Amino acid sequence: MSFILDYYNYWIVVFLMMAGFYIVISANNLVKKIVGLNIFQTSVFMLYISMGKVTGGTAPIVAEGVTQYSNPLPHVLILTAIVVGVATTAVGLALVVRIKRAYGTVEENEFDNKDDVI
Amino acid sequence: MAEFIDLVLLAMLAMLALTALRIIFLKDLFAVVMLFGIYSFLSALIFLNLDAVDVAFTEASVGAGISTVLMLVTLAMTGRKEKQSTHSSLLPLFVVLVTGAALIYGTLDMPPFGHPDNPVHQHVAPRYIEESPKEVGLPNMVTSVLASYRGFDTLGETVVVFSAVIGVLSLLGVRRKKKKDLESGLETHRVLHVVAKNIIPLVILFALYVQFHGDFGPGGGFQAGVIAAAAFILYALVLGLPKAFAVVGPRFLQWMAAAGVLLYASVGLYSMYKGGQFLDYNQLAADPIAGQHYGIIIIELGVGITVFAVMLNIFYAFGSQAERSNVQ
Amino acid sequence: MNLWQALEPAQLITLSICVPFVGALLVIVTGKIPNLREAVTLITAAILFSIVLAITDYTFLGTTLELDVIELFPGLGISFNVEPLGVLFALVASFLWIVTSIYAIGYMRGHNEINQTRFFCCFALSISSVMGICFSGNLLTLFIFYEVLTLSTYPLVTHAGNDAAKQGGRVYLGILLSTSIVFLLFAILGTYALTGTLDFRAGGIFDDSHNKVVLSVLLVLFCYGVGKAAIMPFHRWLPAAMVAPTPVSALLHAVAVVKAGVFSILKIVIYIFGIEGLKDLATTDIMLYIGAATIVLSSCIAMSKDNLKARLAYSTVSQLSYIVVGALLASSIASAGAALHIATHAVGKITLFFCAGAIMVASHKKNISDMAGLGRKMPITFAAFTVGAISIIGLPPMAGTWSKWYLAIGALETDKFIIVAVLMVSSLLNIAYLLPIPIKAFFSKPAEGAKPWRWSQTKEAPLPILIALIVTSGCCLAMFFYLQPLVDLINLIPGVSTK
Amino acid sequence: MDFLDIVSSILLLAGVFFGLSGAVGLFRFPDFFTRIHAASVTDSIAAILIIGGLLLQTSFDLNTAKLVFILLFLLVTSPTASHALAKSARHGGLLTLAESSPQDKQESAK
Amino acid sequence: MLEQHLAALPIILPLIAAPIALILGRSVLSWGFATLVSGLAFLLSWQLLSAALSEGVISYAVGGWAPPWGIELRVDAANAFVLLAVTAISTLVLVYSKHSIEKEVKATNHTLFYTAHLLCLAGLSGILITGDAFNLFVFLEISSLATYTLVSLASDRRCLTAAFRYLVMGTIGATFILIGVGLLYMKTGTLNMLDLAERIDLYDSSRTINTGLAFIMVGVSIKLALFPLHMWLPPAYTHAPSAVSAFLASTATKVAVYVMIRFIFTVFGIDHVFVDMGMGIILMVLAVVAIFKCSYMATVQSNVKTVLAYSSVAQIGYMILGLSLVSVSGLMASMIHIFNHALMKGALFMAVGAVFYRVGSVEIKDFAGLGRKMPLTMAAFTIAGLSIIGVPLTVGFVSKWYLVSAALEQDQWLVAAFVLVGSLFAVMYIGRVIEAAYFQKLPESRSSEDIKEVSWLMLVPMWVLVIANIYFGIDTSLTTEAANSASEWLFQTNNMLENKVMEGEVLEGHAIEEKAQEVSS
Repeated sequence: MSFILDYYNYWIVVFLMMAGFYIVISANNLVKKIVGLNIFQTSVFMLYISMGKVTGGTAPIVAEGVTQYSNPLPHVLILTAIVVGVATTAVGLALVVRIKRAYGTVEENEFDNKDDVI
Repeated sequence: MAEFIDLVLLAMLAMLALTALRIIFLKDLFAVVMLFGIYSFLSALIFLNLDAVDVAFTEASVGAGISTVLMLVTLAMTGRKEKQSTHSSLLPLFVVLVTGAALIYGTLDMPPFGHPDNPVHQHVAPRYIEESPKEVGLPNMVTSVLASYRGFDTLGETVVVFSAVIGVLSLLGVRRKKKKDLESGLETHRVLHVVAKNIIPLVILFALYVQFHGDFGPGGGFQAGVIAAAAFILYALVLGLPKAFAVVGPRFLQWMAAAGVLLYASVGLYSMYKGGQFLDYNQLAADPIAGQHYGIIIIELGVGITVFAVMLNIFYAFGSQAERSNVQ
Repeated sequence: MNLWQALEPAQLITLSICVPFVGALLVIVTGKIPNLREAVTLITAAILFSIVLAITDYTFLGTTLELDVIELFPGLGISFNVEPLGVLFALVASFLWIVTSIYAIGYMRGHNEINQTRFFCCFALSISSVMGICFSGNLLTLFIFYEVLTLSTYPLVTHAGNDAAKQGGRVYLGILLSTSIVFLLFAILGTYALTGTLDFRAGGIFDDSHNKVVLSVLLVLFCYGVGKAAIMPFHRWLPAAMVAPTPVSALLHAVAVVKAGVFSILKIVIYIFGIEGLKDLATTDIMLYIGAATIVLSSCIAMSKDNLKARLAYSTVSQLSYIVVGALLASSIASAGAALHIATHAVGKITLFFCAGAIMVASHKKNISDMAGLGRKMPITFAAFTVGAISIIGLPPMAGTWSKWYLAIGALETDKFIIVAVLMVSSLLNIAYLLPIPIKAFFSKPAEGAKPWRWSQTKEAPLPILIALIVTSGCCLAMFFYLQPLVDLINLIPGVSTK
Repeated sequence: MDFLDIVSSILLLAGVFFGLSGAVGLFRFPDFFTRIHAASVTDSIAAILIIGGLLLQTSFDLNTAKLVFILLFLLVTSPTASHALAKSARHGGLLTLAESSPQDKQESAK
Repeated sequence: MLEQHLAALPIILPLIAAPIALILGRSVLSWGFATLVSGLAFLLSWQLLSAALSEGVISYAVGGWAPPWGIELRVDAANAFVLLAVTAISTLVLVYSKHSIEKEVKATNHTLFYTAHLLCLAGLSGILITGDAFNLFVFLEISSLATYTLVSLASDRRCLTAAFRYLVMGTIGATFILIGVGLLYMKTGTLNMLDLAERIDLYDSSRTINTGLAFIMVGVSIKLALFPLHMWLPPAYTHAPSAVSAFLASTATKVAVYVMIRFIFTVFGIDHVFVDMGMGIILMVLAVVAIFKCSYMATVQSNVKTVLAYSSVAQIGYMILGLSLVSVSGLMASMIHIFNHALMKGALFMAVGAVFYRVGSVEIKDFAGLGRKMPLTMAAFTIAGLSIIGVPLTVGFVSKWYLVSAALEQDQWLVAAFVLVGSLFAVMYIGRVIEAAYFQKLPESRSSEDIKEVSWLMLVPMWVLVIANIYFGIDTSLTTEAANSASEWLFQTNNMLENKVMEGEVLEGHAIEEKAQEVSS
């Protein structure tokens, strides 16, 4: 039981990651791919935040009478990673818009057929 | 009490899992994007639950805010239905299963969740928790670590945002419409106009609060930039892009984005000039703590400026592409 | 010869490589004025020959000429070291370059070839790299110049620029580069890994401590790695290269390139494995019999070819294996025969190619069956052809006699009677495919329908061609009587002697 | 304190009830306009009740002020949003259930 | 001042220059500025390399916070060497791109092009120099975002799909690295690479660490286009503007190879990676397959840029092969090839870009007869092509020599043979282009077009690389020395780490490194 209590949220996070990853590699629509990428990354963020948690701790802001703080380092890392994620999303979506304009479609198998492969 | 919190976490994780599963099978992209917004909000709640207040704040404003808005604008241009995929989904499934199995294998040896004796809480972090209020002088340890100990990462993060705007501008550019487009903006919505005009100043005020209160509570340059950008995005949505351009033009925003990065970097250069290492805020004033304070305020301002300019400019770029006829 | 005494002896090596190189550059510069360009070629060739003669002098005097140019890898670089075998090859190549240049002038003009500047330039470059091979002081240097030779002759092979030429060029480059990269470089690196040195040393660099099985494998790799030696089954490039203009076939594919191949094998056998060391290796005999088989098989193929140049090409394949066999017999006298064969076969075969080119220029005939009766129109050409053919066959009073003699003695000495038999059979085959050509030309009448449209106007080829022909056929004859200097040179090679 | 806790709990529970009912309505109602109605119930009454409940949990410090601000903000924005949505739908040509023809009803029922 | 900040300046300089280039606005101005900055970065990295060769290792604590609390920049012979190649190529490509992008990138985007180039340079320098695993991820993303932008700037619409595919694959790769770093952090509590290395050894066969290793390896493999994760690379390099192809092909994947080397040797330790996890044989097999499969693919393409792109994947196979031999000489062969391949591929892509500039297309059939029309360009292509083949007196031969020697040193005769056979394919794919250029006539339809040699601004950088190809093929002392001390350094650090664990002693901070330095000096 303690085994499950120790790890259950990591397992769910792994499941979420894989759901996102699956959307990225299986989706045919480019917008959905981007959504998948975001889900994938957000789940990784959850992995980091989970490891920073201390049971019984509080947010790492100095407060009176609190001795146990959660680890601030993962929070910092993930703040950076979120920004990186949104930057990638913006560029990806801009590409999608251009692809739509150039090919008239954003379905991967459709524009693949419009040019020679490569 | 501990059991209760676990249940809340578990419930939220379960909802997340359901959302993710639903996204996999949905073909209506509009619904997919909305579900993604929900997913983002839920994860922000989880972050909150796990004591990561700053992260939750950011995730809510970015994931559920900016990302979702950008996706919706894109959808307006690309159509909202996903077509049936022709290729087999067995290979992706296989790849995902293998990856997932590897990760599960990895979890079996992990330090238990939430245990205070875990290596992450033992090695580097204690210094941040115990010393940073003395060394940096800020109550919010996340801000201390973000802006000072790992200031170089944050500079990198700002540059990433800057790269994003370079990418979006080179791909889309900001088109100025010559003749005044009747359809631009929501001209006929009188109520919306009045409310928006009254709310926007409040939002900007809030952004400034977040910007400068980041040292003491959750918040900081990044969140503030996003909120301020949201205010202008609201303005652009309600009154139309041309009017928004009249307030802050895209060209000016480019300069602002560059200026923010330069402001950040100049703090580093100044500390080098003073004889310290790059981004060594201790050199900025006679008293190291004061130096840290000045440094953090300035670099947070740099981050805020860049993020605001970049987010707004990206929205401009997308917004000026959208053909209104597609917007439902 | 005294011309070069002012110089440091070792600098002669540099000169021997640089002179043709500079010649090549001058050819490009003077490309617009054909007369000047060809004068440059001739003068360069003459200077080169005089340099090689000077080097020969030093060799007889016993002066060691060594030169380290640059260190490519720690302790290993481009370095030169003059030894008698290289001198012999350099003498042959540089002398025949003069003759070929004279010939080429007549041929290229008579044939109205395109891109003559590129032709003469690449020609000079290949001679430059042949000199590098001759005087190379270690395997790395040998390999480098070997590759440069391949690349600088590629434009000559594809000279015509038509599909056949490109196809030929592809086969040429394909086989030579592949074998050299895959087998030769591999063998060189293997040698380096085993011994830590690549220098050519008298008696070889391997000793008893090295695994014999590995050495056997290395021997095979070396033999096939030197694709230019045209041991079957890697001989296809040589017939393919016959698409090139005849002077190229004559000098490069009868003398310089192919001889660079067998020379490399001879050098590797003598200075890397050592003649003694070779005796213990399991694969020596295998390669020996493959060489013997090449001799016989390619002679048979030669017989079936009607195209004169193709027949000569297969004849070359066969003759090259004489040298390989001589090297692998692992006896000092057979090695001497092999070394000598480099020289004697060169003059013989170049004569034959010159004749083929002369026939082509004069009568535009390529096939042997069309040559009936041509001997009366071109007596000098076919007389020279006869001389060359006899030399190749190995009958007195022509040069080829001696080399075959030493080879046969070597084979007898080592009790390899099969090889003796192969040599004899091969001579018979040579007679069968070479002698009918002049006989037919002199004694048959052309069939009426086969007469070309300008039969009555057909006459001897232009004068430069004839001069070249006469010189080389004269050499065939002269070398039978005045062989001693060459034999003396060969006897200077460590471990090799004619006695 | 106990009394405040109880009141606050009642308010929170009521808020949750309205939130849930709004969600059910969003799913079960037949057309766009009725669904908007259900959604705005969540936005307005549920939000007021929950924030009211939370207000009673604070001890009149900075957090109270924050909650009040949030409440005010919501009270202004959510009706505006509902209004804008409905108006846009109307302008876009969407009909209410009563106005649309029987065929449309059948189709929408599918 | 300069001495003190030498380690940080190669990152900071282009990082600050990028926004300034954007502000400058005019494309000529930003071009001149970007070139100047890149040239300065090159000079700095030259200084850095000589400093690293004489002093061993240079550590720089950003913000004055000692590692592992702050972010550390660490320069040793290995990354200074790669940095030198990156900055050199960047400078040359910038000079070259002035004219090259005129035909390939919209005029309004030129300033953005130079800005993105500088960002990419800053990102790559950051990846190389940083000593912090998470900071590496940040710089990886800077360079990646700039790269996606650069690829998508071309005028052909296919560049968009190529860039998108690259973006998706690249982001997956980066996220894998993020997962891997997270797992390591979870187990060790630190992000500083040296500190990580010390703590990882405390958990010798931890599943979490092993999974982290696997994820980092896969993530980096995507970034460096290791077969079979290379699918993004050929389209990206084919459809990107030529200047970008030249820059990326000779820097981006090399930097990723270095990242892999760094993680293996200075974080996980070779015993862990190669002995316990058996990664060596996996890498070796993948590398050999990459060499064969992608070299073969290169021979059947009709677009010369695609040919070169597949060739790049194959050449990466050589680098990984050298690494998988687990010896000083094998690693040295990899390091040398990283440098040399940058020289060759840079020159080749520049030559192809010059052809595109004049002809407007780079199919093999379009090369017909160019040997006469563009003699200097085609001569450059030929020499660089010979270098790829590995002809003596070029850098390609040097690489091949060291690689095969290293394989033979380990008695891997089969691997050595594979390397040599693999290079035969290069004969084929380079030969096809050269044959078309020199031995085919200009097609009739083209004879009226005005095809002539490109401007000196494009020729000079191309020929600088060509001459470097020959110079470093003859005088190998610089590359050999740098690569040798780099690989020896990596091995020494690694050995020190492992010895320490055997003795069971845990050194704080950088004591271990000082010890390694004592041994090396």
